[in-house]
Amino acid sequence: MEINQTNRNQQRATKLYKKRSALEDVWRQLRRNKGAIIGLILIVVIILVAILSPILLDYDKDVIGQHIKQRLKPPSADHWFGTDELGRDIFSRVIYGARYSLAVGVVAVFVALAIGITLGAAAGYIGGKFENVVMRICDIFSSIPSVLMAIAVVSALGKSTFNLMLAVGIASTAPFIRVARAAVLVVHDEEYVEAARAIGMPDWKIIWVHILPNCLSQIIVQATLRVGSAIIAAAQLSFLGLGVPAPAPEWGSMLSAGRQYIRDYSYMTLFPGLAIMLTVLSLNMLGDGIRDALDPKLKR
Amino acid sequence: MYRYILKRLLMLIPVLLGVAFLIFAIMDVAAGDPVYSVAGADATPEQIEALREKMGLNGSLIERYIRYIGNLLKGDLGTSYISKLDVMKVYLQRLPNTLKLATLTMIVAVGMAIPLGITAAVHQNSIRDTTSMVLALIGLSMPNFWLGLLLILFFSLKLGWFPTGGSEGFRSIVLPAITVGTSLAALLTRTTRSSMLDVLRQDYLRTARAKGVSERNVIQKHALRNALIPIITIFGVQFSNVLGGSVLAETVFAWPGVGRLVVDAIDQRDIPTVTGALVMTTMLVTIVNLLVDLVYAFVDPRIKAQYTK
Amino acid sequence: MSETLLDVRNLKKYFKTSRGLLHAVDDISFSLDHNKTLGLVGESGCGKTTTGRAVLRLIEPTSGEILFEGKDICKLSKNDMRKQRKDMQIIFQDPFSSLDPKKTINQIISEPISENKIIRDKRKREDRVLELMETVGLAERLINTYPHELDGGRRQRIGIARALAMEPKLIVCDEPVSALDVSIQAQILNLLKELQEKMGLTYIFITHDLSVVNHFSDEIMIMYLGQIVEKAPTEELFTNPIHPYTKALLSAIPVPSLLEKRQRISLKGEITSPINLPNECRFAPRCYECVDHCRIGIPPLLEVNPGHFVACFEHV
Amino acid sequence: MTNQEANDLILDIKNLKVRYETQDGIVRAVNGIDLTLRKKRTLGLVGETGAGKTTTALAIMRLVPDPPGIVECDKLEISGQDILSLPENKLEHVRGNDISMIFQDPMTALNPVFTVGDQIAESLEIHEHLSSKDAKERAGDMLELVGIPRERANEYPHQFSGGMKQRVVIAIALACNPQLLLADEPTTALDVTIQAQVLELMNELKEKYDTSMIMITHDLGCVAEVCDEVAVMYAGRIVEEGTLEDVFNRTLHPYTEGLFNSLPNIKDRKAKLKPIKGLMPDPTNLPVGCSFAPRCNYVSDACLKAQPQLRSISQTHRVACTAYDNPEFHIERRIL
Amino acid sequence: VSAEGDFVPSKTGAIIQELVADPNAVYQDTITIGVANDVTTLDPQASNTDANMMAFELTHETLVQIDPATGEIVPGLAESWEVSEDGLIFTFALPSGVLFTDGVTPFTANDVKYTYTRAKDSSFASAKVSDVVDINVIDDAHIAITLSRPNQEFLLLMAHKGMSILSEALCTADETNGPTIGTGMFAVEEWAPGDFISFVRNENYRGGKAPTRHIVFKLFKEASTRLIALQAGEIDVCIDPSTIDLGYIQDDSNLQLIQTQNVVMLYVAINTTKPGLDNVHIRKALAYATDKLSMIEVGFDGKGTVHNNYINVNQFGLKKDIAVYEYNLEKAKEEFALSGYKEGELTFHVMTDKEYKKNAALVLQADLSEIGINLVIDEMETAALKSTLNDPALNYELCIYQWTDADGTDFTVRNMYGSSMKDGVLVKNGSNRCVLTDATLNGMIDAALVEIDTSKREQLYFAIEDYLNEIVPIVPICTSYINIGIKKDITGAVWRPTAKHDYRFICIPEK
Ligand SMILES: Nc1ncnc2c1ncn2[C@@H]1O[C@H](COP(=O)(O)OP(=O)(O)OP(=O)(O)O)[C@@H](O)[C@H]1O
Ligand SMILES: Nc1ncnc2c1ncn2[C@@H]1O[C@H](COP(=O)(O)OP(=O)(O)OP(=O)(O)O)[C@@H](O)[C@H]1O
Ligand SMILES: [Mg+2]
Ligand SMILES: [Mg+2]
Repeated sequence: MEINQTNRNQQRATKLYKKRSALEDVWRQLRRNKGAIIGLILIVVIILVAILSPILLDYDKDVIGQHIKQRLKPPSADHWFGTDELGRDIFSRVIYGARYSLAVGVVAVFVALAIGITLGAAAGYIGGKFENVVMRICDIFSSIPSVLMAIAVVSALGKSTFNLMLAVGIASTAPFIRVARAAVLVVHDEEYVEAARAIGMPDWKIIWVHILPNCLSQIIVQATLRVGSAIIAAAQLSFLGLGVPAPAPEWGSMLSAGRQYIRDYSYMTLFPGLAIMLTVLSLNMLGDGIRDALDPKLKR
Repeated sequence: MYRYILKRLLMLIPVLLGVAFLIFAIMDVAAGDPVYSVAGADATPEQIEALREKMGLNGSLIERYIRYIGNLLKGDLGTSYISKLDVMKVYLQRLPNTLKLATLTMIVAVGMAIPLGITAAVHQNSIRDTTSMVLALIGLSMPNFWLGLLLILFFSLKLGWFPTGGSEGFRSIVLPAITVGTSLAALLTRTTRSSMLDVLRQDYLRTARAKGVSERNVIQKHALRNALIPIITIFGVQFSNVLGGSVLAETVFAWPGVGRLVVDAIDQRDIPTVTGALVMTTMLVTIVNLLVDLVYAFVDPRIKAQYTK
Repeated sequence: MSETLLDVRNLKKYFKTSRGLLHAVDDISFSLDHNKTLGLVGESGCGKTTTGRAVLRLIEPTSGEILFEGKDICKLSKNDMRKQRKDMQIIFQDPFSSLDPKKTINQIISEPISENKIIRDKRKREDRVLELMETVGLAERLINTYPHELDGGRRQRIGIARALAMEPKLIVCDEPVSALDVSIQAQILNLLKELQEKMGLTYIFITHDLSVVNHFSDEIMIMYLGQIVEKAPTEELFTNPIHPYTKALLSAIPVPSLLEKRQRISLKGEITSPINLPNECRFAPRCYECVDHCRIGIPPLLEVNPGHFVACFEHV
Repeated sequence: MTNQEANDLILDIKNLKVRYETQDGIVRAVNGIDLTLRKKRTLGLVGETGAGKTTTALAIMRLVPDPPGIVECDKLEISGQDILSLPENKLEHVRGNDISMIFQDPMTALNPVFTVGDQIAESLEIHEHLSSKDAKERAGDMLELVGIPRERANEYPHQFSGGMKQRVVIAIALACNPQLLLADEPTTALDVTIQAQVLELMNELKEKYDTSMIMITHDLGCVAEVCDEVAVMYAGRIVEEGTLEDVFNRTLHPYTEGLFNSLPNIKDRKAKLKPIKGLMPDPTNLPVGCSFAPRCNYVSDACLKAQPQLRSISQTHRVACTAYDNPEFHIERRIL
Repeated sequence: VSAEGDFVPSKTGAIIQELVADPNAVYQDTITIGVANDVTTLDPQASNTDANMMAFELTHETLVQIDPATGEIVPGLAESWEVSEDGLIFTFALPSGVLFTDGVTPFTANDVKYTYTRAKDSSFASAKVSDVVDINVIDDAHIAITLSRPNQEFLLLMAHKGMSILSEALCTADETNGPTIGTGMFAVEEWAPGDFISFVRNENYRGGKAPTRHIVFKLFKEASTRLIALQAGEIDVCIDPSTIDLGYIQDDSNLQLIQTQNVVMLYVAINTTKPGLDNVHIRKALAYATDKLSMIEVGFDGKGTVHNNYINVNQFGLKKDIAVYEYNLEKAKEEFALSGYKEGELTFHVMTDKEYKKNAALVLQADLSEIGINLVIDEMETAALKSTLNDPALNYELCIYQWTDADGTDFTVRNMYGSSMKDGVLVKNGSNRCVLTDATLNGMIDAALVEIDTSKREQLYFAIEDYLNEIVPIVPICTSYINIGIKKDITGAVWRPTAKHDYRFICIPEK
């Protein structure tokens, strides 16, 4: 009993000693948010589906395998979501499509993030002429509606999955530049940045060690939420026939292909549409949750 | 104030030059030399060259750009490669459709979003709040072209209430407006809610309550006016997006707006139309943004002070 | 030993703003001896922080010389300046924004040590951190906590430990206690005093609280709109204030005692905008003793008693 | 209490408790305080950050945010009117009319999108049913009263400096001649010279309108300037109360003593400060016994066991400290 | 063309004119036609798309025209013509008092000369007048055109809408708008590219007015939307509804389905100069691996006819019993083996624009992967695809493309497979998408052109087809149907198998 007590005290002491990271904090906040957890579970499932789909499905046979005789069959026990105009199993295609949509969304946001953070952070920190030029470029990019911008970029570079990612990425760069710059500007004036300067830390290191980590949360939130819009944007381009080349089962192009069959075979558009919605929905729920968890104002 | 407006309008110039250059550069990289698609299969090399000259496609990118800007300054957006029509004329033909759609869309969105967002914020964490937020999330997650298809399926095909497309009459605008308006309303609802929540925490509302202002007035008079500022921002951004960017809804509903014009022109490598329409759209967007900023000034005297000084 | 550590000559810092040139610090000179504390007092916006930051060259002065141990740090290259920073540190007013919320206390305190390669070994560095924490009175168990988990007093101690880490000679304390409760304030003031005695530190102590500065400084400098209006040893200033502004300030201090009811000098209006200033005594618009010739120019800072400087046409 | 005194009572509170139920636990902000205030008197409510001063004032206004705040009270009367049972719409008539409050931070207390004139006029329109023109006129008078030219009524808060904003807040609070004014640290955010101006102004106005006031502050200097009575709060409880002289010159509670000792003495600059050791207890987890016990120099076992109750030492002076069970006990503080 | 069920035989111009000649009849004022493709230009010499052709049909006239029923050449703007004995000089008699639709400019023989001269500079029209060496205006009402060699199809070419007569005066006055004005039964009223174009009837037309006052082409890009618009009564004619939706027309008592076999040949164009594709065995493997029936099933919901010939179905010289490359993957594999390439070694890109072409490509892709050839589908916009095809760099490998029979057999083979000598080298002709430069073939084509004896000429075309069948420059896929949904009471339109319909006499008689 006695020993037990001291043991516990010791444990508590080591616990206090242990590093409790900001990440853990966020996680604790997140756990309380039902929506975020649902979103997280959903998105994890979707990611798992995306990762595992090549194992679960034979691409050549199940996903792009044509059975012209079986075309346009409504949902049944054999084909849960029915078959499309080439007799391909829509269920398999929707499952496999998660790979494309997620990849496009994530890579596009990554592109936007990379360009946006570099330019935005530099603009915010350096200021002056450089900032002016970057912000004017940013103005130019943001005054062209982003869908049109992406369309133009894809048609310029040619249709391919990578170009699609690039186009969506480039088209959504401007907001990231803005967010990064604004975040850096806020942090830039914090006294701890000045303190770092006071101990003789060089500028680049200040950006890297103090400024970026403190902007990161905002940027992560933006990124999560933007993956959703990037997925929608990519689907839009596919819908306009500018997306992932056939026969890849990208959801947007499935929707596009299904639309001429909408009157009698509405399931062809229903399921890929639902898939997009579900993915974006879960990303949004998660993103909202993270934002709330990170926002100190909402903590209390 | 006037100086501020003037300054903003002057800022338009470099942005427009940049937009024009960007489009020029992008279309230059684009696969497919427009001359060949215009010339047809049987064109001889001489004819190709003559045509190239006629289309103003001779010379380097920079030369063409400078020529274009020269014409632009004269108010000439050039003529379409395809229809040979004046781009300005074609753009102006489309603009009313786009404006109609955008306006109705905004009315639908704002009309839904602001009351919903306020209710959600005032009754934070209640059933009403949760419901409207779930709805908003769904609205936000729904690709609008898919929503458009579903609306057609249901309201046009099953019920036959609205036409599926075309630009005649009020009935034909209803479905496109709902399609574009839904995601917008969703976004605005969320913005309204979070902006309102922010304001509801502010001390000056406590001051108002301490004065004996009724709760209704605290929300509708004191809080809303302050909450409007971020809402206006989103409104501005979205309005400009709707102006040029509701391509998808325009495609689904065969709505002959500006977005569709640009996309078709990109399809046809009709560079003058693409550039012209985008330059005009940029101009419009900037003007809308300017108006939004002026509305800001109206709502928030602090911002007005910034403009006037 | 009373040698001059810091000698500031004709320091100016102007900011460009959209409405014109803002004279935040306008031609001030002072010197400060080793192991002494200079109190810098004035109303909000009078340029105290700007002075402190300019002295450390955290912002580039518009003009002027800052001689630290006889060498002009304004002329140092970026690299040399970085080395020089070891000797001059700052403690900030706001214990909440002056600590990086993403770093643990260990990281915050060890940063200046690792950054300046004072101790390279990680183990030894941690020992040093613990030592510093002990010096400022922070429990060892807090070493891996984050600033937001601590209260203001403890956070301010972290700020002090960070400043001490490099064993500086000069520390600029920019209102280090004004955000704290009285009981905590006293703890920190005592700590700073102790450290000064133990380590031979020299302080520039910025505050707007005259009773604190009275308790803490050897010499006091009163600023008004970017300029020094009066400078004197503490005792002298409190017993024999000369400048009308100093007098008003002193009389305005609320004293928690019922024994004496003092005659209060109340000033009209508030500190004017430091932009586009007219060429006259800066205090003239609020001065209750102002006469015509106060408006003919800026009064020079003149020595009236040994060590007692005043800038006033009326009283010199 | 004589009849006369009872009629004089502006504020009468019995056993006020406020707790905030947050995700991190229940914050017991106010833990059963009794307060009374007579006409034309000024009470200073003193205490460290988080002692529950603002919360007390908000509870009197019935403005504690719910959620998370929960108010419990046995009695809350203003000029004999029971405030506790009033419905919300009746409360609106009381607020700003009978009781007003000046909030802690003048920078955020004014609505940035309305002119200061409108903000002053608003309460006049509500309570005195003035037309908007008359209300504007009166608002101008109020501005002049607090020393701001009436032409500036059409300006917005951002065009005012901190001191002027604070005056506007005061003007709003005084617009309808309230019987009771709750001033929550009205000068903390201001510079010394401005602080002096504002305090002077408040003293004047108080005289002029016969207003009773509760002055919330942690600055004992301010208390000495304006208050007739003082209540010292610690962790949601009143630990000592009495007249200004009682508390300043015949200090009883160790905490009050600690507060005085922490202040630098303007007369004796060499004197070493004697701070109170340690920190305020965590309000979600208050100790069983006296909340101040862990920091107290005179602590005994009895302090850790039970909450000390307020006891009267003289007619006006009361203290909550177990140590006074021993009639020999006295604290070290001597008045200079 | 069979006449069972929904099939409606085309009516001849004469019948129509009779039908609408009744001076007392009253017709619906406006007819709106829902079209799939936009009118892109109003200058007949600047384009040759179906959509534009239909507009020119309304606004412009050619010297001669083809009787839709008989396929014979009948007078157009010219009242009659004579051919010299050597077949080199064509003399046309022109009417007098004809005005252009601007209402003031008179039509003269000079306008014909101007038009044909202008055509020489047009990349679309120049091929049609390449044989013309002289144009001689005899008087206001007569013009003589001299050819460099006899051309059995000259009048056919002159009936092409690209040879519509323009006004010299108007064209020189306004280079952009002048060519848009013709002598046709209608004039353009309003044009909103991407939305609609409306025509108003020419009240001064010499042969009597058209029955309908306004004709509107309204663009609906989405086939399903277009049909719904017809069902909802927003439009009177729906061109090319989705084959999957045809049932809705048949089930609707107010509507009628017009269905005729079209003469649009869908084929796989092979750039025979590209590595791999220059190997005839690979091309044969492609031919064997092309599952035409599946393509028809997927692309046209089964409503199409397999096509194995190298010219169009109703063209002169079609070899009915041509040897067929039946869909057979085993044979394809054999051919592939003969080519010397290894499995997986070859990757081809196929360009497509429309959805049904993409579907055909998808079917081909699946089959080719069976024999070890990778097929990458490059979906492109029509304009980009066209410019890639037309670009002399010829950066493409395969393309799913179509050929519409509008002209004679010579025109088809010469353009699709022929080449001409330029600076000592053979250069492919314009529409030669397979990039054949085969002197033997050119010789065969030339011989057939000048052969006057019809049956001999037919034999010569049979030989050309057999020759092509051996070298497989293209893989023909199918022809499908022209589908049109119309309101039941519509009459007067000429539904052409080329999809270039004639709306001049379209009308809805009021009851
Ligand atoms: N970076 C800057 N850009 C422009 N103006 C500045 C800047 N920093 C300070 N100022 C201005 O310079 C003046 C002096 O500011 P400073 O912060 O030095 O005052 P202070 O005496 O420290 O005031 P406080 O007591 O409020 O801290 C002020 O008017 C301030 O607005
Ligand atoms: N809205 C709230 N939600 C949760 N806790 C609150 C809330 N408002 C105040 N508290 C807590 O209640 C306690 C008392 O707060 P209060 O604001 O009354 O203190 P105070 O004495 O006015 O302090 P200060 O001097 O800082 O103004 C504190 O611990 C505070 O954190
Ligand atoms: Mg400062
Ligand atoms: Mg408070």
